[in-house]
Amino acid sequence: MAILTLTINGEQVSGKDDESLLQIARQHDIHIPTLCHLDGLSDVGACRLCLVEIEGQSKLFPACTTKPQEGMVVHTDTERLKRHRRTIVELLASEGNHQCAVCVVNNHCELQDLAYEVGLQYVRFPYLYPKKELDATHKSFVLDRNRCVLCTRCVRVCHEVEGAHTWDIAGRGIDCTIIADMNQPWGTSPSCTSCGKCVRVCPTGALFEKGQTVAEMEKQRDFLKYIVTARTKREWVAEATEE
Amino acid sequence: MPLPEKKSAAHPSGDNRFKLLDRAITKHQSSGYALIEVLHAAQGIFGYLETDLLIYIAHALRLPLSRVYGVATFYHFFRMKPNGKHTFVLCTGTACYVKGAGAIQEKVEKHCGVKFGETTPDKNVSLIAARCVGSCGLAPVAVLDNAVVGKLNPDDAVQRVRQWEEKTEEVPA
Amino acid sequence: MKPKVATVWLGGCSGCHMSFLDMDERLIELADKIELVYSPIADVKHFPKDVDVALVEGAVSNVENEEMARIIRRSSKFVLSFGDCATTGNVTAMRNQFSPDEIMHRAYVELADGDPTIPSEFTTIAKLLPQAKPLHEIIKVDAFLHGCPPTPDQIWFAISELLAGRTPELPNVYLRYG
Amino acid sequence: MTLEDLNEVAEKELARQQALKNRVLYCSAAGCVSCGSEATRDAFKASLKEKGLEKEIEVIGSGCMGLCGEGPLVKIASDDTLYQNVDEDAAQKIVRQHLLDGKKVENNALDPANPFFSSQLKIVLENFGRINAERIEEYIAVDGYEALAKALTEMKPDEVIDEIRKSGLRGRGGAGYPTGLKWGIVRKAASDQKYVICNADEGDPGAFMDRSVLEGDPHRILEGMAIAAYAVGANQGYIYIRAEYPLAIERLRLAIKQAERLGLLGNRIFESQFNFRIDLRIGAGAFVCGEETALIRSIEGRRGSPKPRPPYPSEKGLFGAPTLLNNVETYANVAPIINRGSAWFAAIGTPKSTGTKVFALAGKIKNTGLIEVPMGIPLRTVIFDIGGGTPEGTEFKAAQTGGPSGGCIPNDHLDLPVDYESLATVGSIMGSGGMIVMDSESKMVDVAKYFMEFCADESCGKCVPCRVGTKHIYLLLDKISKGNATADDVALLEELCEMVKDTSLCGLGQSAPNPVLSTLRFFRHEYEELLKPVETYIPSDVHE
Repeated sequence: MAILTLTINGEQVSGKDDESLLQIARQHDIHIPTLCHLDGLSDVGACRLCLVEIEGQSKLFPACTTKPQEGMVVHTDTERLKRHRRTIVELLASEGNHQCAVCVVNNHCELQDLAYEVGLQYVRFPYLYPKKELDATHKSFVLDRNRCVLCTRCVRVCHEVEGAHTWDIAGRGIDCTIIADMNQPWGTSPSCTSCGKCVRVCPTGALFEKGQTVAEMEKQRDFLKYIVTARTKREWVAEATEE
Repeated sequence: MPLPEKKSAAHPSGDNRFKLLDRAITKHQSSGYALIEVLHAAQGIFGYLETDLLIYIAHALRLPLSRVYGVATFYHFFRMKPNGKHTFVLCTGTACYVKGAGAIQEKVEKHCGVKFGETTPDKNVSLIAARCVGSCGLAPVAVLDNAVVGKLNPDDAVQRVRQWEEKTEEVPA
Repeated sequence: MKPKVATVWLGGCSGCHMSFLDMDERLIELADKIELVYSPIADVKHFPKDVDVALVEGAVSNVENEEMARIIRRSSKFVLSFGDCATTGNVTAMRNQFSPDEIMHRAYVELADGDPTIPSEFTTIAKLLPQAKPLHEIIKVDAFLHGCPPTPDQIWFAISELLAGRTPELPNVYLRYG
Repeated sequence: MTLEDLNEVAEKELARQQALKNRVLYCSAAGCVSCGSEATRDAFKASLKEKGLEKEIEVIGSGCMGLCGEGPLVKIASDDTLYQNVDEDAAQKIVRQHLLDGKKVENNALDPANPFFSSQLKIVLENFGRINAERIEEYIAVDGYEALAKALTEMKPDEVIDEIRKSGLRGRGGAGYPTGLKWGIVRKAASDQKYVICNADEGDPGAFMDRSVLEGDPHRILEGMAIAAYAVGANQGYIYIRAEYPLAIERLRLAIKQAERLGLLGNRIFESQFNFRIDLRIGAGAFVCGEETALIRSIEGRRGSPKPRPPYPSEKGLFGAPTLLNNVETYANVAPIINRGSAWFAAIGTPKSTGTKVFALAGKIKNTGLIEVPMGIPLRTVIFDIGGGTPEGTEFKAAQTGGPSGGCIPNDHLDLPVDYESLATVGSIMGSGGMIVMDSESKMVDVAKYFMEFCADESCGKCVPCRVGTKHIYLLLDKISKGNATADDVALLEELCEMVKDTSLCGLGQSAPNPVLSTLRFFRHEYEELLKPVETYIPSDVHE
């Protein structure tokens, strides 16, 4: 592991060579918007919101999966990036059925926050109004696919942290959808442990607890870093293995 | 999970096709990496991939159910429903498009009353759109019950489908 | 001459208009500054010509809404999408997952208290469009006022800006969906 | 197997062929098979048997002979006469007149001076119409596996890579990355396990070059892969091939078995320390699996969703090991380069784009089929001399190269040389080799819409710009084509195209807007003709 020096938005910063540009930027209070990224989960580079410009490269790179290099000059908030980010949020808004007014996470929603951050006045593309199914068969939770942005955080937390791999993506392209096991009602899932991690990591109101009404649900996502830290450092077995 | 562990070379149902499937699975050392190969084999043996079959495969390869379902629905080649008795595979590649595959599609759909990607209600004819069958020199091309037919025109296409319909009528089920 | 202002209620719940009325005493100030030439709260039969500013609440949900939207566009110098339904379709567009027939059946047959019949589109109610759309998918819109409903402060700000001759590029404090 | 053994196989086969009076090679590629070339074969065999010549004249299937629109094609080996439209009657006639009396059947014979043949240069397709694709002996008889023997017995891996680098060979899958450079990176990657993959997931609609190569000369690919594996230090190869190509799959399976039997695949090949095996992996209908990271995931039995690069497959590819990925045509060029030397290869084509390129000519063109031309040849020569131009009564409008990732090239640019850089200057790409000709009947907005529907349907759905952006590009094009759009929509379309190009995760999304951007560039008037004015405020005095 080596410490590297690079420039982000004109500011000299340093970071480790195994960290991502996103981690390094955040350590230096440089904000880069994200959606599919969540501390504690693997990165997939899917939402494209954290794209940054690197001098000398014509392509854009996702900050979450790009490693630093000595002397790298990075820009995170150029006009080009801002324009693209706004379009990404527009595309996401047009893709689902998002009615903030009646959503359980209204005012606590990452998609809504992104819309404010990019200054989304209106969506220039026609809303697609897809016919998506709501699954309320689980005793404690609900999956409303209308509000899903396909960030796959639920899929990853279930596989990587809980180890159940109840969720996955079925279909492809615009028809992609989150499924439980054999695309069966969540309540009948043989693999689900009902741990609720997926609900907590979901950035929108697609996964929520039963019994919550409009704007009531605030999601606590801090738990993830404790579990992940404990696991990677093997804290819970430390005493047993020290002997 | 209320599902039986996979037993070698014998399915509780006594269905011998599972023996064939087991052979394909063993050939790949029951490795999850071979999922797509095994799905190919399963579709070849059973004709299509129904949920129970996918569960069987998931257990045999020790893969999460949703992973198997996700892979099976990602690839266009895999079918979750059986095809009709006859298949009309229309090539929708660029050469065929330029040479009028669209008109064939329209006419055949109108004749059959179903769209490409669907099967007629009597389960006689499945209309399937293929990406490109690679016989661009003969565009527009269709594969009718596994026989490639080139330089097709809309009327001929409908005529071919009609022949299938007549044959069904001759032999009442 | 005072600027001519119209407010219109298309496929919405009238909540945005309620919020408009919630401007309370500021309405008196507003009455001095504008001429309200058309509104659900004024008894005017036809949308007038040469309107300076039109505030349009609601999504475009039926043929009458669509016709009205086009009249508004032709006759107004400035069209403002007024609230979330006009801007995004919002709750009005939640019906878009179903066909108009399914919706009519649900509303007038399944949920009927008395006589379960679907009213004729020629007599009592306008025919539904296949989908309810935000206003800007039907006509060109000049600015947007968000919220379900927009707060009286937002509305006041937007109108004040317009009266001052500025396009209300709403600052982010006023950008809120839901 | 030693070099001597190899020569012995070759000599034996040549002697066998010498003993024959003649050879009738019928085209056994999918195009001709679907025109009935198997019935033609049977007619030949029956007719020869009738004349008692079945032992002296053999009838064998060979690779694609080019003019796929005029099949079945048949070649007579003794004088290289190529016959077109050979139905059963024609077959009998050829036996009577040509094989017995030595007189050509003029009705069906093709003129070798025809520019369709004379403007071509064949390296990749050189064995087509020469050998039986189903017999390894025939491949060996035309110097097959000699390059592998040479590499293993006379050259160090670095020397092989150097030879490829000096030849100037670039990836034939479309992007044109220098092959030698790629091999060098995989060679340098430190790992006990490395893989070599052949990308035969030819997904561009309107392209059938790779299929033809695999059907017509499968050993060429196995040999190219083995040489590559030796050079980079891999011992396992995979060929990822589309399920839509059953004949090519069958031929490859057979070829692998034959090569294993002769010890040309397996352990200690040519008594060296080099071990190499090849397995097939059958695709399942996903265009995106042509993208290398998606292809690798698919071989691993997963959904074919691409991963961000870096890390590149050359560092971390299949099962996490360094992996070399090349396309079919790239591997097909390897053996000739090793056999004949990099200088020979580099002298063909242009300085930056060396060698030849195989194209599949299709669409509104007289001669549809498979061709191979030296790089740098003007597009006009390809379309009008080789292709014979558009059919009578229609006018050439555009040539589409690069499939859904490419662009439409108009008449004004037909003098452009066919090389990687020149095609890029007009917003298209070399692509894998599909070339579709459009005439005055083709509406360019509809063409763009066709490709966009394809891309939207083939998007894996992982990243937002491609998943949702391609859908909206399609919807905008649909709106334009139906006459419902305004100039604002075209501006939005252009902005969205730039955005999808800039932000998509993989090559599919990044290149998906190309057909739209290139038609907007050269055929903007066709878009503008369809627009309607924006409805806006009309003052009442104008109203009245």
